[in-house]
Amino acid sequence: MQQNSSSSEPIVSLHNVQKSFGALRVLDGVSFAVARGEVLALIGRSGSGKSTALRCIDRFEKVDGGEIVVCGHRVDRPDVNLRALRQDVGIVFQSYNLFPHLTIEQNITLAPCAVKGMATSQAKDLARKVLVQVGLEEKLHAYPEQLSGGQQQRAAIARSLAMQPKVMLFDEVTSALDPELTGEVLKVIEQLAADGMTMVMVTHEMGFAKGIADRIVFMHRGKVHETGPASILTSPTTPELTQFVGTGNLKS
Amino acid sequence: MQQNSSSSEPIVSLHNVQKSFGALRVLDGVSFAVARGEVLALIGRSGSGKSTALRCIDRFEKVDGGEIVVCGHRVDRPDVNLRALRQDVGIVFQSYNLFPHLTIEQNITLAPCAVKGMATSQAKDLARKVLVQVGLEEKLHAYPEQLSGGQQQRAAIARSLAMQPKVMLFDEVTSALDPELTGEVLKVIEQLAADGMTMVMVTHEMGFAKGIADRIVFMHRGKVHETGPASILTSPTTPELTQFVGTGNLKS
Amino acid sequence: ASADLLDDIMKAKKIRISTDLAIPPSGMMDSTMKPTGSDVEVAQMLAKDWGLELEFIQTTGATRIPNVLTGKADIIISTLSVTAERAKVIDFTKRYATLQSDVGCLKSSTVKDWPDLKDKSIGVSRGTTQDTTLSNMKDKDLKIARYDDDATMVTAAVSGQVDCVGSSATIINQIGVKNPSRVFESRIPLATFDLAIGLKKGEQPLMDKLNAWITENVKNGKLNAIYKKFHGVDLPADMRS
Amino acid sequence: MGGHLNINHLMFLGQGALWTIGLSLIALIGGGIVGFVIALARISPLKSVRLAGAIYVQLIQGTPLLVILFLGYFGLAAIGLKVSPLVAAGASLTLYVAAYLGEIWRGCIESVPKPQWEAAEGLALSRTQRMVKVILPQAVRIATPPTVGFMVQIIKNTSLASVVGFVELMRSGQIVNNSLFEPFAIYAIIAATYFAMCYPLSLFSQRLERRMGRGRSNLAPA
Amino acid sequence: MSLQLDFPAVLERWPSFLAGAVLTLELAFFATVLGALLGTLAAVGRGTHNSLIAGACKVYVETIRNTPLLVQIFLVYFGLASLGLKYSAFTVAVAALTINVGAYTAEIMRAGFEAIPRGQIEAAEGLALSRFQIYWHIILLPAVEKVYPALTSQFVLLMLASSVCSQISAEELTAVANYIQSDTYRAFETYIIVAVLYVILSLVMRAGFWGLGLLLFPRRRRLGTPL
Ligand SMILES: Nc1ncnc2c1ncn2[C@@H]1O[C@H](COP(=O)(O)OP(=O)(O)OP(=O)(O)O)[C@@H](O)[C@H]1O
Ligand SMILES: Nc1ncnc2c1ncn2[C@@H]1O[C@H](COP(=O)(O)OP(=O)(O)OP(=O)(O)O)[C@@H](O)[C@H]1O
Ligand SMILES: [Mg+2]
Ligand SMILES: [Mg+2]
Repeated sequence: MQQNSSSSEPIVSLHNVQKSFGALRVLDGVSFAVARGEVLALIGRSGSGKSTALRCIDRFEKVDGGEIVVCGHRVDRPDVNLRALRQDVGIVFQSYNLFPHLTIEQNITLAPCAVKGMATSQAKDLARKVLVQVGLEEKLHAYPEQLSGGQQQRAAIARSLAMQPKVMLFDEVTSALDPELTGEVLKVIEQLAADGMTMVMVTHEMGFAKGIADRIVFMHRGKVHETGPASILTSPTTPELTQFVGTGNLKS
Repeated sequence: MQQNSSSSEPIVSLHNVQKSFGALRVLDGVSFAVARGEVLALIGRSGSGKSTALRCIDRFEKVDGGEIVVCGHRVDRPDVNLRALRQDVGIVFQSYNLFPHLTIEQNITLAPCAVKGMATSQAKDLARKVLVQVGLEEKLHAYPEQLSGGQQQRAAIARSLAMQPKVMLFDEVTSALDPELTGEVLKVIEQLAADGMTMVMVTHEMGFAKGIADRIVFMHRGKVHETGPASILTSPTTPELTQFVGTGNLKS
Repeated sequence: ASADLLDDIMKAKKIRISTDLAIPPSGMMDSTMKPTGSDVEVAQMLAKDWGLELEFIQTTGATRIPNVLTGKADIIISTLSVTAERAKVIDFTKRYATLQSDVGCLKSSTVKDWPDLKDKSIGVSRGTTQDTTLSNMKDKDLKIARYDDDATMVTAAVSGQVDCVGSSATIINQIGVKNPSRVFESRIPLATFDLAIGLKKGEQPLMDKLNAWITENVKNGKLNAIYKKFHGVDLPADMRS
Repeated sequence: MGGHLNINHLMFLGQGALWTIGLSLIALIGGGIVGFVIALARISPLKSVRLAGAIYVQLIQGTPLLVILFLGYFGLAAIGLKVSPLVAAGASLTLYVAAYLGEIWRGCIESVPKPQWEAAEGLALSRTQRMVKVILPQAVRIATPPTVGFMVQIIKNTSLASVVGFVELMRSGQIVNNSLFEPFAIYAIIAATYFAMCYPLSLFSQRLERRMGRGRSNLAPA
Repeated sequence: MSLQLDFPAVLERWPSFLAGAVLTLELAFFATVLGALLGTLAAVGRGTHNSLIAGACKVYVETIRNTPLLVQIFLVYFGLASLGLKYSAFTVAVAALTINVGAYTAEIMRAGFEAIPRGQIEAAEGLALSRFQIYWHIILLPAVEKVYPALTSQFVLLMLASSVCSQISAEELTAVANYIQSDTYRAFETYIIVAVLYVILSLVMRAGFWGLGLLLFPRRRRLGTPL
């Protein structure tokens, strides 16, 4: 099912991807690739299509045209094996979407047990481990609504980590986190990167992008407007990116 | 209904406020005051009680003890006039809570028309005005679900602005905004401050806090741990704040 | 409440009679949806003889009695079988007809007497005197299936849900008409019940007048004529003499 | 007895159908109005009002309609109140429907997410305004399927009004059947007639559901 | 007040009332369990992409919801007999009630399914759960919790509606009442007693559902908030 991918071959690749919502063209020929172990940051102003691009990679949206290959799965094709794809890809959403009727532990153990057939006791150990990673071990038996926003987002990340995917997609996962916890999560993600995890993250935090990303993709009006190493944030070439990171300086 | 408040008298004041959820003591004697026209930033790590403190000010939570006075309303008292209080206080939540069955325009005009008896045409002009302030004028007739996260949060801010309250409470309102839009919102908020608006904002963005806040309140484990001008962020006195802003530096 | 129901009726020039129009052949609708049946004709004759306007109060089996108890109808002519239990609640006139009940079985069956009914299901209309009679034969170990009305019971017999029925001879014969492959006939006589007019307790003048009317019309053969017209047989000899 | 189904029988059934429609309208309008009040009472901030609403709902919901109708008609007559069958049936059906609709609607109102109530509160909307402008429009969507489901049941349940002397569709069918002994044909006609009355209602609700679906929220986090 | 009520004359038949009440409860129990299953399956069926299954479920739901229970019971009872299949009145009654309440349950469950936020389902899809697993772990319980009051009402309604089973010779509470009242002609006493018994039965059922809710929704037990 999965093709052999040498370390130079991209694990995720988008080629000329098109996507419209009704008359609104949200992705207008987007192409980029992510190599194994690479951390890619997707930046751009609100409405530029970042979330949509990310959702297309995990096939939450069907593309109108172009080609998407993820871990050997032809995501653009109608016959793609969705469950196989999603075992290889972990996704964490902008809104956390924890399951409200399950405790945090149950949220985390659900997929490993149900999808991978993991034994309950083993899954519970795993749950504890990933919760430690995100600094939430004491909330094992709490329900999502008992957690503050930041705690919920960390639990959602832990839930995704527990599936030990090959690629992780993050959509503004640190939005609701304070600097201290952002740092902790950052360490988790750095560790993941060191272990060879491939990651695509939508973020609007330039410092975060600079610190962690191997490469930056700047989206503007549904197109990849500029791409390159983290250094392009400090020396942008297009006026749009200049303006984007310029106003962003207000933040730091 | 509202007492005369000279500019030196606080518009919002909390004195020794206590609040528990079951066995969990979330606010453990919180006291601070906000003067007219002052912008106060509430910072602290996740779970420290920031959102809870904010919710107590607008009486979404009943306090267990202590005193809260907002624009002359004794919020801690059971007989407080809630509707009068909430005409004076605008609140924007961490989760945007737009009304899904109404367009953005209807979301915004609802309260001015229903509560203040504003004429529909006047309210529509107002809606357009506040949407321009947050850079969303083209989404006037969209439904919330048709907007991206950032757009929804800006619409929620616009909805609150349209009530022209005396105090505005913000709970991590910029969480889902990219730097460019954060800058725009920041300008809106600065303008509001210049017009004499009193504001309390929960935020984890230190740059933002530094740039806009007249005063910082650092919460830690349900207590006000350190308070002072924005400069305390660069020269903290307690080890906790030092650690908090220290790790925060990773971000900028 | 009123001192004398008979006075009221005569003053109003109208008698309200509670009759169930869904229990053929006593009360039913003809092909033009006009009330007909033996009870209907008895009621019509009564009103005519007394020079009164007649109003049928539409009723179901369950509401025949409450209708007279609460004054919504004056009398009931609706195949009321006289039992001691029921006489505690309402007054009965003397009988104006009788109802011969049998246990009917398939023509092809070998049932001759009570012991043959073992392991056979017997359909009845719930709460009828046939039902009560059969239900009280505890020693005979009968399997009784009760239906809400005659039509359902007949349908059960026609479709084969029950092997036998406990009902009037008229209805037993009706089954074969509906399904020629399942012709029923009377096998074991059950009982003969007296049918009477029912009225609220304590209305003696009305009771006397009704009794006199019944006596007269039994004697002159008019009631027998009506009975024969709908049930196909004469009233029993002991009643006619 | 006997004979064949003819035009008179069909007209008799048609008359019954008209009564069924009339009784249903009374039950739905009366029950809808009272039911709305019951739903509001059940979420009232006053404990005594909530309790009264709960007791009412429990009593009515625990009693078969047949018994309510019976006691309503004859019971009132027994204590000396003369009511016409129409008033008795209308009042009994109203009380009955109100208990069910009130309870269904309460559940729907309470299922609107809590943050929506809070956001409306934060905008200083009065309790009535919150209800009318924010909560009810959202509650209506989830309320539509069970409400229509119950309305259709009511149309069929009006058949029990035969106990107070109404010859509505089901009863007229029974009367025709008892003189013809043609249960399959007659019950098939009755079933078809009920279907013809009820199905348009079901279709209508489905269209309503689709039209209201556009404002659906799927983004509210937490 | 011309009516003399004589309750003892009717109450002395309490063993019959009790037997009827027990049978009513049994009918309701089996029909509830089987109907909930059938209804949930039909609701899932209506949501599948297979238009044949979805269409069949729709026809089932619409036909049943829009025709009277009594007619359905007759058709099952006499229809089966005409085909030469004889089952006990109890079996037929349970089958007919199940088919009936299943259609209503399907509609209620569908409303519950639709009330689950899309984000929940996407999160589950992102975790590679299969469609079945998503229904089972993510949708079913919160959906049931959302429509639990409506479901409870529907099943209590079923219990009350089971009274029409008297028509096919099932000796449940209404059948017993009809028998006693036509045997004694004490209709008021009988109906008042029966009303009280039905109220008690419905309270028993509601208590049962309440208890079941505690088992099913541990989150609500701990936090007390609806989803
Ligand atoms: N389901 C949808 N239907 C219609 N329009 C949509 C839909 N989803 C997104 N859009 C529109 O597509 C555009 C891109 O949305 P997207 O969520 O990808 O933006 P984004 O870059 O992630 O923004 P943000 O930083 O605010 O999250 C926006 O204009 C949005 O309004
Ligand atoms: N309704 C509730 N029931 C029980 N516990 C709650 C409730 N709301 C909040 N808490 C708990 O209270 C504590 C403080 O929550 P609060 O939301 O005020 O934190 P916060 O400082 O806003 O955090 P964040 O930055 O993550 O939003 C947390 O531990 C949280 O789990
Ligand atoms: Mg986005
Ligand atoms: Mg918070």
